[in-house]
Amino acid sequence: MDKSMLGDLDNLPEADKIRMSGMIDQLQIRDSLRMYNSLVERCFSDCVDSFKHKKLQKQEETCVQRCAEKFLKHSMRVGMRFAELNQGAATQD
Amino acid sequence: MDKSMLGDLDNLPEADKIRMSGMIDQLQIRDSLRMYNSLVERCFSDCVDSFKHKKLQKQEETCVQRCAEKFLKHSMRVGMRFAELNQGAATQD
Amino acid sequence: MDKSMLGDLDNLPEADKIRMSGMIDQLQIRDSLRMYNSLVERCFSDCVDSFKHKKLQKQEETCVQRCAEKFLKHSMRVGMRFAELNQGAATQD
Amino acid sequence: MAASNAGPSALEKEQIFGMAEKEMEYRVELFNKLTSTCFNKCVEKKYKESELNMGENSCIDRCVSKYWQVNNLVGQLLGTGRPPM
Amino acid sequence: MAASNAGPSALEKEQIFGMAEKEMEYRVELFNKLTSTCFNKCVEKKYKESELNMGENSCIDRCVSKYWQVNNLVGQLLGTGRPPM
Amino acid sequence: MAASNAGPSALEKEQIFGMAEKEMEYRVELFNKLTSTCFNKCVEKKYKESELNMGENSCIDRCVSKYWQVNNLVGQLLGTGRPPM
Repeated sequence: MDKSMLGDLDNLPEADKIRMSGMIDQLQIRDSLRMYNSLVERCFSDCVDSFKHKKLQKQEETCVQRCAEKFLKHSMRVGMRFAELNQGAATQD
Repeated sequence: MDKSMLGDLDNLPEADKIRMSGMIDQLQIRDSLRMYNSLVERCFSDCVDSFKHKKLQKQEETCVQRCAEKFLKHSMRVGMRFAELNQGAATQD
Repeated sequence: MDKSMLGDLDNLPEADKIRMSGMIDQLQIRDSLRMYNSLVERCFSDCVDSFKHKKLQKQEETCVQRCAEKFLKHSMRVGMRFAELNQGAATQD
Repeated sequence: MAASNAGPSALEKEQIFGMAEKEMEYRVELFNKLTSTCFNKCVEKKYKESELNMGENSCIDRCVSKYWQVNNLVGQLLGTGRPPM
Repeated sequence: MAASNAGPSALEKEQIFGMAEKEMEYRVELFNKLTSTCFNKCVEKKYKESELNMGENSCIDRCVSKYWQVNNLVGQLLGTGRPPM
Repeated sequence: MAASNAGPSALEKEQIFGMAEKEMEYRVELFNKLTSTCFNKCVEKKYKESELNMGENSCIDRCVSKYWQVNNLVGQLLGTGRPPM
């Protein structure tokens, strides 16, 4: 998620800006690690259904790769649309 | 969720009471925002299934409204029953 | 989840060790309470489907007990395998 | 974070507050899971009206009651004798 | 936690920062739920290729738009007039 | 929050602790998702007994192994070369 969408820091005093910025950084780290976990869970659930082998099979690997790529592209597209709507809402205020 | 169900502050020193009360406030804000997000997700998932249009259709809107109202009424009823059980458990101690 | 899997504190100065250790304790408390909630939700969802009575029926009770035991055994087994893989990954570094 | 002249030390106090916070989070989560689960089990999802009907209401009451019993039962099984409340 | 000579008190400041933090968490969660829900509604799960096709892309755009409208609609229903943003 | 005479500054220290906390949260969440997903994939839900049978046990072992491999694979795809551990 784009940092700018989390808040506008321009009008804050310097000390608060630093603190707020640190808070945003922490939220972003947490969010990206959670996103990583969700992506793994989703692609595993969608692609791996047989447990006859201990090793990931070739077609499972391909499926996971496509799933991850597709999800990331999806996520970027949603981010763009979401930012547009946010923009529109902000200018209405 | 009712604030009183989160804890009994009566026997605490004043400074701790203020701190605990602030903590409860923060938890409640977080909880109500999460509840809001869950409600939107639930009613969207249950009511919107066609993506031929960009705009929400009239019957989807009606569905979302009923879904949200129903969920809120449900949530209030659960809250009452939950409080009764909590009460019963507390008096048993 | 085993505490040792969360981090290696040996090389830290004493004050940091205490702080880090406290952080791990807090995370573990939160995790075990969440695990408890998930277990209850899972076993309730899998075992209770009839709402003709207010009281839990005998066969529902048995089902919940087996579900909880099975999940805990499962969780312990996963923990062992997970630790082995973590170990292997650590020695590769 | 102020020093306390008597009673628990600053560190102990942090732990007490931390524990209280986790317990409150636990209660909120219990309530939310219960609410969501009982909605799924009891409420008709076609949303033909915005009222809960009699059948739904009685299902909800029993669902909450049974969820509570399952919560206690699991608490007993885990050897604590009671759920973490 | 430093004292502030003018403006809001230390306690008020904590509340303001706490509120800002919750609001940011809310936005992140809204975005994540929206992303996950629209993926489930729009994207083919057999993963025959790694590109989103035209149908999926247009479904995603409309899904985001409708999710946004539902978010606003629920905000109105809850009497705040607008969603918590 | 105590001042440190040598080594990292107070601010840097906060960041290091914050990062360590997020990493631990990540590991806990990874473990919980893995546990839940493999339970869903491998364990029979009629609960006719409280023991895991041989088939379930072997399924669990392979499920954990494959989940781990998927975790590494996604880490590679995201260009970090390894998952965030």
